[in-house]
Amino acid sequence: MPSKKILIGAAAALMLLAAAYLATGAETGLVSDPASAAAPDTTGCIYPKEYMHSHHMQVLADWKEHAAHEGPDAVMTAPDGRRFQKDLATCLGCHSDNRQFCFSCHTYANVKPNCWNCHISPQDLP
Amino acid sequence: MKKVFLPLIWVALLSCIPYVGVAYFGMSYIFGVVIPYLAALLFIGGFSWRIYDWLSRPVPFCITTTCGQEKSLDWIAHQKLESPATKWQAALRVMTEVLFFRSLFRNTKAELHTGPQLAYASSKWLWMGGLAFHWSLLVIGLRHARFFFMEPPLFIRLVERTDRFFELTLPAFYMTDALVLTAITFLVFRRLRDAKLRIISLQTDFFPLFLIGAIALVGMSMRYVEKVDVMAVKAQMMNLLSFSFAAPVEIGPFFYVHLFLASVLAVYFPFSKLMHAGAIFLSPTRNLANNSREKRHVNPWNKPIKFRTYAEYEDEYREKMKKAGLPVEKD
Amino acid sequence: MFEKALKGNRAYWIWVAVLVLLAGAGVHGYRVQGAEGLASTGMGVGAVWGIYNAQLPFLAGLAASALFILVPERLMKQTGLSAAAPLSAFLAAVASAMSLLFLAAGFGMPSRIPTLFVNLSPSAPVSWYAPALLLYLLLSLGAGWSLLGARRKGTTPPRWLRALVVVAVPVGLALPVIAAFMLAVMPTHGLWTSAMLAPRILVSGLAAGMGLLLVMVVAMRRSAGAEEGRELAGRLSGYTAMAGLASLCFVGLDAGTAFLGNLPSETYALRLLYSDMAREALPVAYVPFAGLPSVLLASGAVSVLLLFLPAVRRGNLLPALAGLLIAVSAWFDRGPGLILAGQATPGGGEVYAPALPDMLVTIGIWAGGALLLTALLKVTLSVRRERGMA
Amino acid sequence: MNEERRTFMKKAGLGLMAGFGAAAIASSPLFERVAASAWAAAPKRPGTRWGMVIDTRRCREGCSACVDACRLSHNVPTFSDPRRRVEWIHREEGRALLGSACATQKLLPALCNHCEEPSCVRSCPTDSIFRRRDGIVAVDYHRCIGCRSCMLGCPYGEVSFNWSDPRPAITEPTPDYPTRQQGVVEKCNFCSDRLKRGLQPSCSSRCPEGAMTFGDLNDPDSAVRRLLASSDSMRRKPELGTEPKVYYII
Repeated sequence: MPSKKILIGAAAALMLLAAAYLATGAETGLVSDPASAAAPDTTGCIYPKEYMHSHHMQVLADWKEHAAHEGPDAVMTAPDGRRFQKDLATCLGCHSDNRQFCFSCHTYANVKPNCWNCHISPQDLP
Repeated sequence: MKKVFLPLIWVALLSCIPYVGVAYFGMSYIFGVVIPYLAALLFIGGFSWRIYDWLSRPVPFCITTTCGQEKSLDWIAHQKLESPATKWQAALRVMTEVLFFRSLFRNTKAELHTGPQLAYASSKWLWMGGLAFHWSLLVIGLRHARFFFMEPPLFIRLVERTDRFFELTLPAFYMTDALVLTAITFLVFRRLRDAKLRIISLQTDFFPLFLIGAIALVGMSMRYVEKVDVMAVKAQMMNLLSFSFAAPVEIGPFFYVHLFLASVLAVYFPFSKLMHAGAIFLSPTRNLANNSREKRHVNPWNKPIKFRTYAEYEDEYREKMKKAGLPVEKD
Repeated sequence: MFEKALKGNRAYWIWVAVLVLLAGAGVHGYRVQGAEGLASTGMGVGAVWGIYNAQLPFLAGLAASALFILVPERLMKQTGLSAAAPLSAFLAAVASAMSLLFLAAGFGMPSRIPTLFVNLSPSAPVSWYAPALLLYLLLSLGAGWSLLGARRKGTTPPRWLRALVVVAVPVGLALPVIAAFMLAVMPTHGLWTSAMLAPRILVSGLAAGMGLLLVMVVAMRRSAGAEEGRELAGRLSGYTAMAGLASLCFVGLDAGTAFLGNLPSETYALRLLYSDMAREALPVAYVPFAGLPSVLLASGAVSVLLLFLPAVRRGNLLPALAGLLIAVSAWFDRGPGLILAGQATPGGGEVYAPALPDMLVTIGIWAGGALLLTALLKVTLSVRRERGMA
Repeated sequence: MNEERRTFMKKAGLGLMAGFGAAAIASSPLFERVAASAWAAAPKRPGTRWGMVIDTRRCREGCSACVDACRLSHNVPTFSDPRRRVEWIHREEGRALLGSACATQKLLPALCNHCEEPSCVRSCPTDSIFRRRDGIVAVDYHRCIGCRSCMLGCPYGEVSFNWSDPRPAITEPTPDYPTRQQGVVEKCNFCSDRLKRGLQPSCSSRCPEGAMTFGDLNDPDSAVRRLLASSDSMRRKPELGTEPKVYYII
């Protein structure tokens, strides 16, 4: 019986260690040099259109976390090697051309995100 | 254990069918249009047929189950809900059962303590688990209205807003998602944990639980993990609702798994114990008033009884009676 | 067992209806607060924490007080306390539940409450508070419920209850400590940066808890008509008196430190509470209550003295009244008095006083706590009656 | 104010000063000459460490350019009720700000000190207020639950809370920067949004007298370090050990 308990304890410890390793690993992986202060690359979106259709909220959730906590260090490297500053302004740099950009789909799908509680939406601008 | 694993394998197989069909064979038309329509047809037809069937069955006896004082003399307190005397009280009793699972609230559990001593403990776990499960399912169902309406009714929007009150994830986290998973896990393990319950549980008890669990899991994974394009989903659902047979646009296979499993559930529903959803309203032990002393409950299939009055008898035998010298009432 | 709380006479239901009505008023207040923001409350730049957080230290001590009944009863076989054990556990559960509600009521963004559990920040005492309260709520509710269940079934309480009480000891004792550290880490608030805070919260909570238990035991004895509680009531009066005395000593020690050391912000806060100064600092509507702190302190002190008199302790109603007064006095001393006066700074202008929404929410949460306690006491009483007849 | 209260306040003030005096003799002097050798000796974190030096001698009477610039560039709401006020930078009398050693009656700018050992960070239960790698104490407005522990924890009173919806109270919204919402705290972020774009903070860049110097405290050649080396400076409540990074030259 004690051997069983030891096994359980060892498994728990292993899981904790793994969790700690993963947690720290995730964090150290994010630290990178700040992107250049130049204007964002507007040749294309960070991910393909289809991916952004379904996953933009996850990208935004990730960005808002890193932008707030790392500031200038929050930089993402797109799959094709381009670098972007994680910031809502980077998105709006391209996408505010069409004022309906966020709203047309969100209205259709009845999704009401709370981004615009703080961020000033392109629709609110004169 | 066969009766646990077999339904599990069934559900796994059923989930694989649309995945393989859509991802490898491009059968999105079949799984996105044909099967949902068929399932809806079978569901509505089957449900109506079952209800019609039950409604047309006669109720030969007044068999209300009661656990309270029946309506009697004025100075004896009548328990209106436990022993309803009118149709309204009976309806109220049915509704408390439907909405609050009142009879489960009364569950007790026999415990054998050292002594030996037998004690009855109140046991409300099934009541809580059942309530959590059914109410979450209702809210989740209502929430899906956003796929079926351009703008869902205000009531549903309020429910949805309350459900995603807590900010946890993006897209917004729904409380009922967590609740339904917890409840379903509890309901499965409840049947597995206790030897007595394990014995009386059948494949048909586990299958719907696993099926609903799979639908919920796939639905949640579409929301939080393996995302699909919501716009295409909504377009497809609006299509279906406007009875259009247009081919669906590209949607991730998980959507078809979700839709197919829901269709399976819809088809399975009318022909299984899931029909308790309709049956609870029609159960004669609950929906009848306990008024057998007040009103005569006539068995509808009894042939009308032929009564023969003395007058008729005398009419027939008058002559013979007179001959025999018996007294007659009429001459 | 809970169904026993759903059966009662007319007086019971009127009482429940009143509590539900008050709780509803609280919900309304909370809606106003949610719509208009905390600007609708009396809080502001000068008083960052208001009457919600003011309830927390007292309730933490009250919750912890159950350990002083449960531990001797469960782990040391003090069977004389058995009748009080479920009551004290329920009192602790209600105090924890109310603490959670008060904590949540004070948040500007209640929708982000899950963040409190997801992003635990170990350096911040507040971060430990909600998990500890939640755990203690479950433990105390479980303990009370299983004790009562065993009583109803006429069996011995389950063995795991002892383990549960052992787990509850560190959690319960952590509550006043966390509540104290929540305040003590604020560097510029003299009244709060005291090492005495945790023991003071614990001891005053103990006095209040024992006082309220005394009230409950006496009330139940009257309505259940049983004589078994006489010895128990005597013991509880003794505990209340001792804890009350210790609490008063601590008040004196802290006040002595403040005045002998001439610590500016401590003396300011204490004078604000117990001298005429409050009359100027308070908003006009609250001026009549300026003397309340002194009255409560005095009534608590007198009650403690009374409970030391054997003649009083033999009585029925007077000990209960004294217990209640000690509880109210402890509530003010470790609640509003501590938090609200602690934030007042010399020359800081107007002193905090609750506005309508925070008043309503506070009343509503207290009513909700009373409702929960009423239901739990009703179950306890029904079980006692049932066993008494059997 | 009655007589009793006045004498009490006097006594209290004396007590406070006595405490300060003792502290000054014992360990931390009110004036600290921050020389290059002192920087080398002080334990510090590597990398950029933003700080600010405010030369109060150049601060002009009646000027509020820094406050106005901040309000404009960060959509800081203006509430008329002082109990609900929200400010990232405000002006306070020198004596109240820096203690009795500062003789000036002028209104000096006061902002978040972005402390090395911030007590607001230690009191935040959700890690929504934290010390960034570059020394800026930042708030994650997406995570703040509005418990206001940081406001009590901050000895300088530099954290504000949105007691009500700030949007109606913003007279001239700047679309480049978000507003905050009802129920979260907010405070000066050392213009980390502008730093990201290679710009100076709006308060220091708008100061007509150039009284506010911003720069990297870890860089011995930076303007802030040269300024600190050239004159004596003060910090707010240094005795609390929070190590503020906003220095005042008086």
